[in-house]
Amino acid sequence: MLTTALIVVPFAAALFLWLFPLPREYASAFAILASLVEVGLWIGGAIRFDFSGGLQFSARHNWFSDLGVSYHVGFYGFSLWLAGLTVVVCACSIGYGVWAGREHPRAYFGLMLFLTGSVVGVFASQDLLLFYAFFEAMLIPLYVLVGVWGGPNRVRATVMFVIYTMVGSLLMLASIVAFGISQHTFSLVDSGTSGNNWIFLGFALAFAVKAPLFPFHGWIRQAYTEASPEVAAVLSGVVSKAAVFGFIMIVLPHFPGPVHDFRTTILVLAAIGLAYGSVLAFRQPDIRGVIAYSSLGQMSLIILGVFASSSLGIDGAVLQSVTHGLVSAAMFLLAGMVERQWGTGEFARLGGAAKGRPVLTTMLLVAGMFTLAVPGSANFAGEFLILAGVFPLGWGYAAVGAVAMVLAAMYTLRVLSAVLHDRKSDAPDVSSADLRFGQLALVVPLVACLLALSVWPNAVSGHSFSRTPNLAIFQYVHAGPFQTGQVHMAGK
Amino acid sequence: MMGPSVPWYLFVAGALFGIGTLGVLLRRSPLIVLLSLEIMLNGSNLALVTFSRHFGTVDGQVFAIAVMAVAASEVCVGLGLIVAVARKKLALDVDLFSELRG
Amino acid sequence: MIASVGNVLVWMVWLGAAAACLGSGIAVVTLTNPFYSALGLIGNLASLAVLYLLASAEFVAAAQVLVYAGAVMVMFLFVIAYLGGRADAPWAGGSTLFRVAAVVAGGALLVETLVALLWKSSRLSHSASVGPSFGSPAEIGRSFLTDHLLAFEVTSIVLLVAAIGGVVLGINPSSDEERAT
Amino acid sequence: MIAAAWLCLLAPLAGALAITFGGQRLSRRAAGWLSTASVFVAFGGAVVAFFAMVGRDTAAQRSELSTPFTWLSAGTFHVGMSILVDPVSIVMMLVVSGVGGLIVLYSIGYMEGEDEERRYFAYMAFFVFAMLLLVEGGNLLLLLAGWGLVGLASYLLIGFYHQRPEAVAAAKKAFIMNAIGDATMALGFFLLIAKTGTLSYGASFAAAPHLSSTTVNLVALGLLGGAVAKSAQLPLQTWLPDAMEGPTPVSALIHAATMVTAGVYLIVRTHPIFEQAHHVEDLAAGLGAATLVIAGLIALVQNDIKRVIAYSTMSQIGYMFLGAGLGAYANAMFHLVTHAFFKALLFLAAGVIIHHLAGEQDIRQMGGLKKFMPKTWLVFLVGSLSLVGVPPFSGFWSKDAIVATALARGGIYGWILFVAALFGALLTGIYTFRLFFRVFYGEPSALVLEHAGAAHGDHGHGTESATGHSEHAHGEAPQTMALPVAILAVLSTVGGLLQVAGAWHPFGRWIAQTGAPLVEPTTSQDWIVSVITVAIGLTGSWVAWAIYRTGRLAVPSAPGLQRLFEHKFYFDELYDAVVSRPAQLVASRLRTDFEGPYVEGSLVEIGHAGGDAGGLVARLQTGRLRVYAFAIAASLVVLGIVFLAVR
Amino acid sequence: MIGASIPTPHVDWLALAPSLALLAASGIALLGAVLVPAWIRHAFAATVTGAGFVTAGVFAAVVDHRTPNAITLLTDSMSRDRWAALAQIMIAAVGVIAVLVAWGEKRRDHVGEYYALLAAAAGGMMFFVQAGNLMTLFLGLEWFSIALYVLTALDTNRKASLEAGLKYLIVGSFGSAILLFGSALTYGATGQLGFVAIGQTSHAHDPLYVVGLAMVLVGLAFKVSAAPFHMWTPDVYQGAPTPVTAFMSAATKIAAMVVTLRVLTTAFPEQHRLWTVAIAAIAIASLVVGNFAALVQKNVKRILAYSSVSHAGFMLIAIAANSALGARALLYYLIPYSASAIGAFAVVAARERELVADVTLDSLDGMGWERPFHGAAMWVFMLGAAGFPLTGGMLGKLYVFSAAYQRGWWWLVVIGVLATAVSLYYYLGIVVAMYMRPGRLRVAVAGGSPPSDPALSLAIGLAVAVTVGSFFFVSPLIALARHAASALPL
Repeated sequence: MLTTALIVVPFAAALFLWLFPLPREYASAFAILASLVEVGLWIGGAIRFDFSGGLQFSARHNWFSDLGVSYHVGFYGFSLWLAGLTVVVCACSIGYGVWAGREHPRAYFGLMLFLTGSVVGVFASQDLLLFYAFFEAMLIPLYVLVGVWGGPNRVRATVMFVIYTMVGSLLMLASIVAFGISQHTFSLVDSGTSGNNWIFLGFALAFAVKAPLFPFHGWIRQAYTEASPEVAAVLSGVVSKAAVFGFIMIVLPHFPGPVHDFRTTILVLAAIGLAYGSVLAFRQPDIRGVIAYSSLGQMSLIILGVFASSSLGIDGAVLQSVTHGLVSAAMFLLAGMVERQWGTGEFARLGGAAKGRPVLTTMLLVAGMFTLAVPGSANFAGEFLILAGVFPLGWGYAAVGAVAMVLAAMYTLRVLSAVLHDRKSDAPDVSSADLRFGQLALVVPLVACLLALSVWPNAVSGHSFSRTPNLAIFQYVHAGPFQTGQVHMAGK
Repeated sequence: MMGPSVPWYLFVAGALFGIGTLGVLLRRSPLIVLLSLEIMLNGSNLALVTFSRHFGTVDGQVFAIAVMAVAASEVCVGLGLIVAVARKKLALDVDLFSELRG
Repeated sequence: MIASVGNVLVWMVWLGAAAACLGSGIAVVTLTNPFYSALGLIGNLASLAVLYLLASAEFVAAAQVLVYAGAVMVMFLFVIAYLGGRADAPWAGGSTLFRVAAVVAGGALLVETLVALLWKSSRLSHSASVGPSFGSPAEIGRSFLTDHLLAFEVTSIVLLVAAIGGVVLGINPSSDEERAT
Repeated sequence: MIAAAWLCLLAPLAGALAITFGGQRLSRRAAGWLSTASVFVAFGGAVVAFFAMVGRDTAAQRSELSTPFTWLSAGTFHVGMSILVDPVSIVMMLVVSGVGGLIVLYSIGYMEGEDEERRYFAYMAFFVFAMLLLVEGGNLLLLLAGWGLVGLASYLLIGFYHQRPEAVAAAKKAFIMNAIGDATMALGFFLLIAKTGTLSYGASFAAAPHLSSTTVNLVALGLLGGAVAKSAQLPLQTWLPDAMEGPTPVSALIHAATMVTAGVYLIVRTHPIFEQAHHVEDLAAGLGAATLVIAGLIALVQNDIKRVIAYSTMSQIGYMFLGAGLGAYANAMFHLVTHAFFKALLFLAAGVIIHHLAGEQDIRQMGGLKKFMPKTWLVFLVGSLSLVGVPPFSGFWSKDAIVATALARGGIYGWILFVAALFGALLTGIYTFRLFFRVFYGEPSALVLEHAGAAHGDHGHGTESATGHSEHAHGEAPQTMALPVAILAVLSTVGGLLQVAGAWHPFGRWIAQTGAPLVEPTTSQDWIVSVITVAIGLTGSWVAWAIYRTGRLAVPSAPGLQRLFEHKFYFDELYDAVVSRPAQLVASRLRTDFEGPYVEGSLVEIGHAGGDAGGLVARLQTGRLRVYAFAIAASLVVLGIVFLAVR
Repeated sequence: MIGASIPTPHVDWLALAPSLALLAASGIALLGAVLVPAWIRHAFAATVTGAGFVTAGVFAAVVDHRTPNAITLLTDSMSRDRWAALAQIMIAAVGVIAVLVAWGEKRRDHVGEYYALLAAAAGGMMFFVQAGNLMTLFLGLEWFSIALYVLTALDTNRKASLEAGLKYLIVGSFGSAILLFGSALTYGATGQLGFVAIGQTSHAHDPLYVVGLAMVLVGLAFKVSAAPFHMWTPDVYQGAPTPVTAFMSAATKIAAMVVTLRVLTTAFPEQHRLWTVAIAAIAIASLVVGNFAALVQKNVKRILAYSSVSHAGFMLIAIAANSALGARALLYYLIPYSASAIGAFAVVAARERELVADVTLDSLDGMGWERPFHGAAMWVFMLGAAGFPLTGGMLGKLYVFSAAYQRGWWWLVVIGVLATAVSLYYYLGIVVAMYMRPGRLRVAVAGGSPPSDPALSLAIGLAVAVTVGSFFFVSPLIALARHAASALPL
């Protein structure tokens, strides 16, 4: 019931907004209210959630039985966290939309709520087809949100983004069909395992594009820089996590053989992506370019953890998903605020923002430190777990991760000093307004979540997967980090 | 059966169908294209009648008669169209009807 | 003996009709003047009627002459006459490549049809023996009213629809310019 | 004891948060006092914990681990949010909170009138918290957390004057260098987790002897990487001199007294691992020796008062590394403590001078200050003597012990280290007193004279801050600045008496509860070394006196060496050429030559190809009816032939 | 006397009722064209036709309800089964929407004839889907085809309409001639006209039979506008009056698809190795041609026409599966497809009336914001056509692919998936045109705000409801389809 409510509330709110001609103020207020209700629902759920149990808050209704498809939703620990990430980031993004005063408010807020609902739906799905439906449904609002409210090259960006990700997810549809038909059910709970490499690759490709994984990341720079900041925040913070969910929920438990066969390939791609994203982030000319490529690196890192085949890696991946989602959203929103004030996000025309703006400076610094995963932060905890988890599979991955830590410091500090410090000669003169309360209210929740998680990252990492074997969605979660996977050094 | 056996008839039927096809493919006057279509239908009719005779059932003949009616209908509409086209003072050349394309 | 004489006669008539049929068909397709083409088609229809007769389809033959050669072709000729010289159209057109391709395709279709019809046709050489009433109007009528009642009725509907269509297309459209004139 | 330790840890954090959230509602002065108070509360906690610990009997009882909750876990891997209070950490806590408190107090006066004082004091309190987390952290991961957070605080404080590009660049450099260290440490930890499954001190130290030598060497190497980066030892030393762009109290606290010595603490803390990795230990000692010599050489030619002291810091930490690497943990820690006293003193005294001269740091602009700042002259002298190792000042006791340990190690390597340490002592004498004489003696420069009266003139043109110290008190320094300096001077003078080589070893025994020394010099070695060291130090001082005070000796002319030293042995240029430039080049080339044309370009190309295909198909749609019929006929032919053939 | 000697066959009037209802409506509308005063003529004809569609749909539903088992009537002339009944219901629904779309058309002449022909065409389709032998098949085909030829050319004062009509007529007659010759060959090979009887005759590997199959296949593929027999489609869809196109795109597809599967499975079951592969090849060709050609189009009706070609490809995949699941997939697919096709053309019609010009991508500029309802509806239709979730289009594709995979043809699934990916570009291109190009020169809206057209809006609303509803209520629809498919020998 709760899960269904979490999914339905935003959809219903979106429909309401589209159907009834509310004036801007009421539409904005209604959208914020709906997103806060969503957050409240989630908190209520998280309080009642039994983290040592298996699937909870589940609801199951037959949808169409001849193919074995049902409306089956529910949460595991890790998916509950991802859903929590979603509602928080979406609420902040909707708030940003209110603040920024988007045109066509009813359409805009309706789409944002629609997006929220579909992402939550993805994380709650326990049926392959339902998953696919929500997975695709995410694209519908994103398409418009990027295409209508984006920057000058938005149409190109949105077409590139949607078609590229759709190619991936359509191949996944082929895989879903193949898997479901051969299993005689589309239920993720009831279906068994498959050893078919092609089916696996269909899924893997879809998630690789969505995540993105090197070299399937061609869409990110355009999408992340052309989308309006709050949409980019949702896109990089939340939507990309659907791929993580897919890997954990679908690929790992149902394709043990292919996962084993392709593990090295994926790990190598992820490691390349991590290094590549970090290196490219280092030379981007604008804030959002940096965040985009840093997201590529971070998502690669998460994939590294997912495929580390150890509970260290996978718990770390969930933790990192949550923290990266929060920090990337915070960074995008801050970037948006900077861009609105200066009219540009290009480093060549920014600088000196720290003077007279202690609040902005503090927020950027804090978010920046989470971005570069300063030791002690929740992001660091996730990164550490992932790399420690993947280490037994080859020290090379961890070494790349270590290099990426340094690169992360380099590119993040470059952003910070380019925005806050080095004042360029041709930077436009802007009013020296600091962040106001309204803006703070958008970013502070994200940062507060990050700080709280830094104090207690175990809230996520230790409460993602049930340790009870018969409730665990895959076996090695229970097996601990060292019993699985032969320790072999890469290069041996 | 007196005279030529079924295959002889079928040869003619097939040849008529082919000739009609060539007419449709090659001629530019819509009138002649319509006539070629009639030849194709007639080829079919001949085949139907022949097979009807071969099997000793009248189904084929009944079919042939129905086809005649259909052919008449097509001609009726076709000629109506051609007249309408002509009244628009458009050239009667199917190759020139290529405004809709791409 | 008589049968064989009759047979020869039938053969000769058949061959003549078949030749006329094919010849007139070719004439329809090749002649430039639609009027002659239409006349060719009348010849074609008539010679086909002969073949129908020889294939024991008297009623079909009669219908052919009456309906087809009579009614339909008159309509054709009428339209051609109405259009006058504008009915003339160039023989063929388009690129040489297209013409060659069209001929090849048409020819191939012809060959293929003939192959389908005549290959292993030995089993077609022995036709069923039929009674004298086979193909008679009575039998056709009976069939129309029993087995093919539906087809019969639908045929009339098709004609009706075509008639409506012909009227709709043939009527002067009440466009402003024509009203003005 | 534990409660006091928690108080000690959390008080500065609370102070930092209070200042942050207080924002504009808090007056600048209140922020300073809040920060100071929070650090002194921490010191109080540390003192309480210390006496509680002293009250306990055995070493085991004196070490206590507190874990209120699990900080991070995955599978069977658990890391507690735990603090460890034991004899080593309590020493560090005392030093950090004590010296830290003094320096924060000093800052109230020093930072008077700064534009963003509140930010400064929040950062300072945050730093103390991070440093305390580092030393109190009850497992390796929390240590790493503190390790990173002090790096962050260091970054923030070095870049405090964010309008100065040099300051920002220096801050970035410091952070990135430290990030390298963090990364190598993390790598070591990954290996440790893979082999032992834990990062807790107890379990991993217990497992250390059972690990293969490769493993343990690699782990130790990773740790050493972190230590080297944090403590500005070769080869990751280049950030420390640049870090002097920060406010002087920051240099005193972070880049002299506490953070930079964390590497030594790390080695001492993880000594069970280092003890299994002899080669890495030797490497640590060797790096220390090399650093102390090279830093000393560079210090000879520096003209910035703070940079001279910074190089001296590097050099002194080199001594500590030498000692820690040799296994003389108590001696290393002892030097750490005394160094904290006298180096903080030197920095703060330098701060007073800079403050007085409105931000001027170039010693060539100074001279003859003794007349105008006698008290400062005195404390500076105390600090210098202590640094050079002249008895009875604290530096003497601690440095001698380390040099003696090198001798005691024996072997060729031990002798090399010993000689290096002695050479370093000579250099210390020279550069320390070169500075001393250049600043306090000779003819007063125009600048000094201008500020002599101190009542007039505007001082808004200093290099340290754009706004300057426009209304600083008359005389040498305000009370808040003078008091900490005085206390530190006293500590520098008497602090060495914690341990008297060959006679009185309370400190050594205290530290030995956590880590027993591997090498201990004999009493005779101690005494011989003391004599030699003091002699060499005094020789160095005499050389400085001869050159810079009396001019009896000419400044030795060796332009090649001079340039080498002035360019800091070309480390910056080397890293720039080998690491920085290639990395930037690779990044740029990847962006323009791979990402653009291939990764993104491929998508565009596919799109174009699709459009072209569409155009082709659409061109076939000629609009000619006969073509349509032809398509049907031709397809029928194909279909029929296939059917006939396959049938 | 003769009447006495011929035993009158029993006629199942209920089975014929849907067609007859529409014929009646057609006749009344035609009479109205003469008898009813001009000012009310349009409303009269439209109402009568709409009522005819509703009646036909009700009759079909009754047939569906009362015919659990398939029956053939009048010596195999026609079949009374749920397969046909469901198709008839769908055609009736399409017809109702088509009437609503046509309601606001400012047509001064041929009003009565227009609706009469619409009803007649639909009646022909309803007869066509019931056809039980080759003769009724041919006659049904001609019945609705001739009506459609006329409808296409109805705007005789518009050159494009005439051109489209002539092309449709000639190429259509060519196709039906081929179908006819194929029927003759099949008859020659088996001596039977009834599908069931043909299927029961043993005639393996007879060249007559396989060529007959090829020709029948081509004739039917022409009607479903599958490539390479599709070339008339874009021209005709573009040239025909938009309400006619709307009707044609949905109804013809339903009728032709349903009949294709019926003919192939009942009359040619033994040759399934041949025709499944052939259908698969045609499906692939349709997917490739339809999708790629649509990429470069500017005229919206043309884009939709090519989209209809590509959808024919998807549906043919279901037919190629030759299974009960495939049959279900086909029927289900037709529902959202029809709704989104007719709905999209309805939106085009609305825009056309507003602009009095052809609707191109450029003239859609800003329409999404100016006409929010139409824009949103078009959005839904495009999503439905592209197979996005929350529209039945997604589940239709799922069923089609499932059927192909169950058949073992995973490659067909992959091609289908890739084709869908290509199709996104132009479906989303329409959305781009509607919403995402501010600042361009807008086509002047003739006469300010558009004339209020509640009928058209109702039509669009119905289409949206079906497109979206078929996603949520897939289970009952599939149950219907399952029952319908049980009538075929699968």
